[in-house]
Amino acid sequence: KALQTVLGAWEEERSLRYVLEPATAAINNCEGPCGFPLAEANNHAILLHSHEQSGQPLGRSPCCVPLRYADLQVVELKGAGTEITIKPNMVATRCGCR
Amino acid sequence: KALQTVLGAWEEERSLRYVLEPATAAINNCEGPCGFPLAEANNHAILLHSHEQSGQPLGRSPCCVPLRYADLQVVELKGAGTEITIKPNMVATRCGCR
Amino acid sequence: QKRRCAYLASPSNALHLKEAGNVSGAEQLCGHTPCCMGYFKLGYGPPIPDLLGCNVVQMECPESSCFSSHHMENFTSCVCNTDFCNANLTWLA
Amino acid sequence: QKRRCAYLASPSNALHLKEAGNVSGAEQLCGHTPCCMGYFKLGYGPPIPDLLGCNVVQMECPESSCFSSHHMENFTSCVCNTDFCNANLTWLA
Repeated sequence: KALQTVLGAWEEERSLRYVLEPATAAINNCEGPCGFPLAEANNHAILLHSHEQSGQPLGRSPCCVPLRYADLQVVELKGAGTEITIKPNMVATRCGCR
Repeated sequence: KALQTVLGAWEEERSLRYVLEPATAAINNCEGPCGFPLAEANNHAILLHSHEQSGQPLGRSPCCVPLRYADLQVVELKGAGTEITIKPNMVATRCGCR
Repeated sequence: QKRRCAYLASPSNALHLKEAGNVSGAEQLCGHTPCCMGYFKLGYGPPIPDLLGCNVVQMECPESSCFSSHHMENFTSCVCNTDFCNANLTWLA
Repeated sequence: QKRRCAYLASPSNALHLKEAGNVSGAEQLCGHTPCCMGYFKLGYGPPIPDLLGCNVVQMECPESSCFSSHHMENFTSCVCNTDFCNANLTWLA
């Protein structure tokens, strides 16, 4: 459930390969188990958890994932020059159980 | 990544304990690994995947979770009588990697 | 041939029930469901109707008449698949 | 004492750069960053400015002058922390 700092680098990433700056940034990750009481869970996550707790098999347990993201402003190569662009959903800012 | 049928029951669930009908419904679950190419992934999930692929340790791998839900209309006990209510985010309808 | 059900609803429930079919007095003509629903309060006399109409929750109606043997805080319910079957509930104690 | 940077931007970049500080001709007064940024194209002569202004991407500026030894398809960049330091880039081949 905790938001952990993770440094991302994207030179290998096809959709981000023309980014000049920044070369890296903290993108973060959500980690940790989804135990009771479920953090930031919705009805569905609560029901999945109940299902498991009652002893029934579940193909996937609730997972702690990012619920909210921040965009990242970058400068990338575009056509004949450099362009300031906003890349969406780059940095995890809030975690919850789904 | 596949949307799997899962039957939910909520008599044990505190927030749903006054629901008269339905007693159960298919709530579904998202299952499966998040391998390449990532299904329905956003920039952040792609970067987490890249991070792992490059050999760096990651506290949590991308997870296949519900991205969209349907609400469920129920009849529940409220005060002195029965009331038709909409319970939000009860049924998973779409999966993706986060 | 569309299902016809007994109809009884509080103002707030009436809003939700509207989409299930046209209401005419104490009767509702179901737009798309073959099921009538009935919610009743148990007491000393016969079960008292609390909410009646075309079924609006996700469930099948295999029975032709309205009966129940389960309750929650003295409220019970049924779904059934014949015209006006929800007008009365038979309580199987 | 706010940072002052050399300023040069295409119309679309100017929109994004606006929020970084007031522009006055070929000069920008930074609202909140101590860093100037410069993006240059390498060629036969001195590096040609492509985008200059107050820094708008998430990064520190530990250097007082503008230099670089890396490029991507002949475009290079720097950030630096003194007034107008981004007016020229020194290319370290």
